[in-house]
Amino acid sequence: MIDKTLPIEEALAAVRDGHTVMVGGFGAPGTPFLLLDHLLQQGVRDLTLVKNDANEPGMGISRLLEAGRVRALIASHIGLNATAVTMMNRREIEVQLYPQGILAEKIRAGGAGLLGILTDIGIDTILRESRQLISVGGREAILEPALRADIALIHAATADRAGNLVFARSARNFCPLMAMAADRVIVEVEAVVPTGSLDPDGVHLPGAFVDHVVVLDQLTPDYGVLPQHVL
Amino acid sequence: MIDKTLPIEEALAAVRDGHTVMVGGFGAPGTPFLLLDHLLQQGVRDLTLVKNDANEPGMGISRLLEAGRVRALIASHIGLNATAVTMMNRREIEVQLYPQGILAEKIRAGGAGLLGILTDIGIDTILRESRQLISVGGREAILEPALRADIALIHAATADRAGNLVFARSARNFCPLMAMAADRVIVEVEAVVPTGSLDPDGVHLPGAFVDHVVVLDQLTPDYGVLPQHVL
Amino acid sequence: MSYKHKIAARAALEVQPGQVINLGIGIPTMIPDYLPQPGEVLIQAENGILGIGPRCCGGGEDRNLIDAGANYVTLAAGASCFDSAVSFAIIRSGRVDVSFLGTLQVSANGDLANWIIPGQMTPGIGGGMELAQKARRLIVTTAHTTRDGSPKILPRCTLPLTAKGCVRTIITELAVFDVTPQGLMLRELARETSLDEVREKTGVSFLYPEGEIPRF
Amino acid sequence: MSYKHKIAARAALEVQPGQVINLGIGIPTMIPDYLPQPGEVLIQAENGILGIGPRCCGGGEDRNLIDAGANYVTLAAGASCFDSAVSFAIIRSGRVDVSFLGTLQVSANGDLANWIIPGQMTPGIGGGMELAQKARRLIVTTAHTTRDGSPKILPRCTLPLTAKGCVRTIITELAVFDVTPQGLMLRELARETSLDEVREKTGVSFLYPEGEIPRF
Repeated sequence: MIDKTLPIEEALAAVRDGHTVMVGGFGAPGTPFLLLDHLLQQGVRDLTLVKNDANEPGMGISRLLEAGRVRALIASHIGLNATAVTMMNRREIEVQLYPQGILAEKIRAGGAGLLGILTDIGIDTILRESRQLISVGGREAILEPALRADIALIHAATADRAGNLVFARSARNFCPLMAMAADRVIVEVEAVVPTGSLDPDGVHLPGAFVDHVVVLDQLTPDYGVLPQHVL
Repeated sequence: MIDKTLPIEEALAAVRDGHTVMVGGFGAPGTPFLLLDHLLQQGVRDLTLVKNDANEPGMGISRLLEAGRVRALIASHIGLNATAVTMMNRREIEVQLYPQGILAEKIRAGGAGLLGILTDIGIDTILRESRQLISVGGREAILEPALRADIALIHAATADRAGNLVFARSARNFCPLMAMAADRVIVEVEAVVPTGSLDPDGVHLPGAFVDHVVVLDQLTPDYGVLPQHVL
Repeated sequence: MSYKHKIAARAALEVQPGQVINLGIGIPTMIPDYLPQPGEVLIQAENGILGIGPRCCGGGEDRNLIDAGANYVTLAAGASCFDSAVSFAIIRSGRVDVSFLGTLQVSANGDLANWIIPGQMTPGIGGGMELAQKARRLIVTTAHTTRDGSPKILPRCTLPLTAKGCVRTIITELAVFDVTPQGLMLRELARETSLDEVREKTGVSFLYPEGEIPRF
Repeated sequence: MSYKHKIAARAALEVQPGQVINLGIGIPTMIPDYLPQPGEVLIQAENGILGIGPRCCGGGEDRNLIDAGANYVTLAAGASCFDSAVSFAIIRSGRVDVSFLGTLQVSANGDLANWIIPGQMTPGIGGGMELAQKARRLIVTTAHTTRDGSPKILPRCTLPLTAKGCVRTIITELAVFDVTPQGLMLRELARETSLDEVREKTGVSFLYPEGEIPRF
């Protein structure tokens, strides 16, 4: 039987200096804090990160930012992380910001093997100034190229050994999209179940998109603000 | 509490002559045979249908085709319906055929409020001759405009009264995409359950995309070739 | 009742049973407390929830369940969870009936400017641009003036726009306005104010109904 | 064993454990019967299944469970079901390791023509174009010649292409070829044939290894 489970260090060995890394999560839910902490320890640098937000100072991708490992960040909103905002304003990191759903669609387009999407979001705003404009059936559209990454790091509630994933509540967010859009997908999970025990209709992300499954034996406080959330 | 259930005739009263109607299903699974049969009885005409295939002669949308109610058909493959092929060749219906996954993405783009997608599928084939070509980051791409419809008719296994849907096995196919892409969405379901009894993580299509839920009291033989499949 | 609660309470009356609504940060998050029929409304959060329920009381939080403002929330009966692409598909395809947003400026013709002040830090667009541009009805809930007393309702926005001509209704602690083809139309006045005060604190002239103006 | 089964049996040997494969209609649907380790392979069907299991025996059919060729199928352990957009996302993003397709013509440089004969009925493209263009490895399984005996393997396809330069391996009842930068390379010969017969029935010259040619 297919078994994609792997120790965390072996799974993360695929990440190289200079890689583009997509990181799941909207705020804490869906953020693979332990994968990120181990990645920091591993010492890779010159990363381009793609994440909805920048977590909060001292947490998640902010640790990589603060350690100087990140060259560029592609995100939607980093307002909850004053450290990241300061680094952006000092040009210590290069930041590209997109409307949130357009960022999601750019990633999904990469994951769906498309070259890009056409949207009217922001067409009457300053966004148009930096975008390629296209006429579609007489309407003006912004061309948003698809985004792909070398690596995706995501968090899921449950996996089977074949890599089928189930997410919990609002922890789904960007995770399945990023898994579709990366050459190598590493997922940390809270529980692994035998292959065949997940309802095929209840799988949120087919195992075809998953390369390595890292089974967490405990969660850190980053995963939830309250003591009862720490396993 | 929100209750979107409605008798079949009332739900279908929204369909008008000249409408574009998306119809779920890949082969039999997902095809809303009873909605289609009632639509035929209702007498609407001059329809443009969007469906992966044309069902088989005497079944599903083929009955509408055979009754002369269809002006145009947008599909991926109609090879299992010799009647539809003959009507196409005689130009009794206007047929547009797309690569299957591109048809799915055109519909999904409509459902996601995008204006279109950019793809390299078919770029080296005769498809390019009839398409708008765009350069994306130095690569040539085909522009496929988004598709939307006035009405979507789909089949689901289960709904709650708020319109949240669960599909069964390969009966999911185009159904959720079409529900996203139509102004009015009518779903026939095999079972309705109380609102609050579906697992929020197990809902395949959020109720926001569903307008009317028609609860079937029995299925016809069209739904499955074998006697034991008829409820 | 603070002015924010006053605005939220008035805004809640704009919601019809069966509608899907989205609540921006700030004042909009107070609206659920004032909904006349909360069980009949589906609250969407752009991080992937339709059907947010009552707020968490201490200890009941689910670490996997936050809204787009990063508050712990609960789920209502009929809720569903989904990924960010589906969430914004709901928004951009027009399945959000009412979006409530705060603003920096709003113009008489419905332009909204709420995301960037040139020269100051710009932490990003988030989901606001899509909500502003694509919700079926955009209601701005805002203090009538800025902290220094200058008007937020203007003939033209001077800040970069979030979206053009998107605002349908403006609700402040002093008044309710609708954006109409004829111009800004005063619909209601707060009990504590006068037409003159509203005129003075509004940066643009507006129409108002004949006879007595309804109060809230 | 019919020639079709012979091709399917040989094609099955090209599959590695852990791979995701997609099977076109015709000969490819026979491949699962010959997989050395069927439990180690995930069969994808473009109508929305990953992990098709053994064929249905009579009476066990699920009316909601068909493959892309409209045959009733079962699910293997580890299967998942999804919509058509996700299904083709798997295909177009390169997560199908091997796609097996039949063909009308195939050229020495790997062009595939399998969907349209000008002047004849064209029932549509289906999923074949995306599979041909985007699978990591495309293996053509086909009778070596057409029914009238003319070659299907040609210097250039004369029919409209499905995709250009997409074919990596060609498996017929007579031979296994790889498409290489140097040209078509014979890898194996069927036991019942000779190099001369294959030369005669192939519309283009090909390379072959020195020494004895492996047989299948």
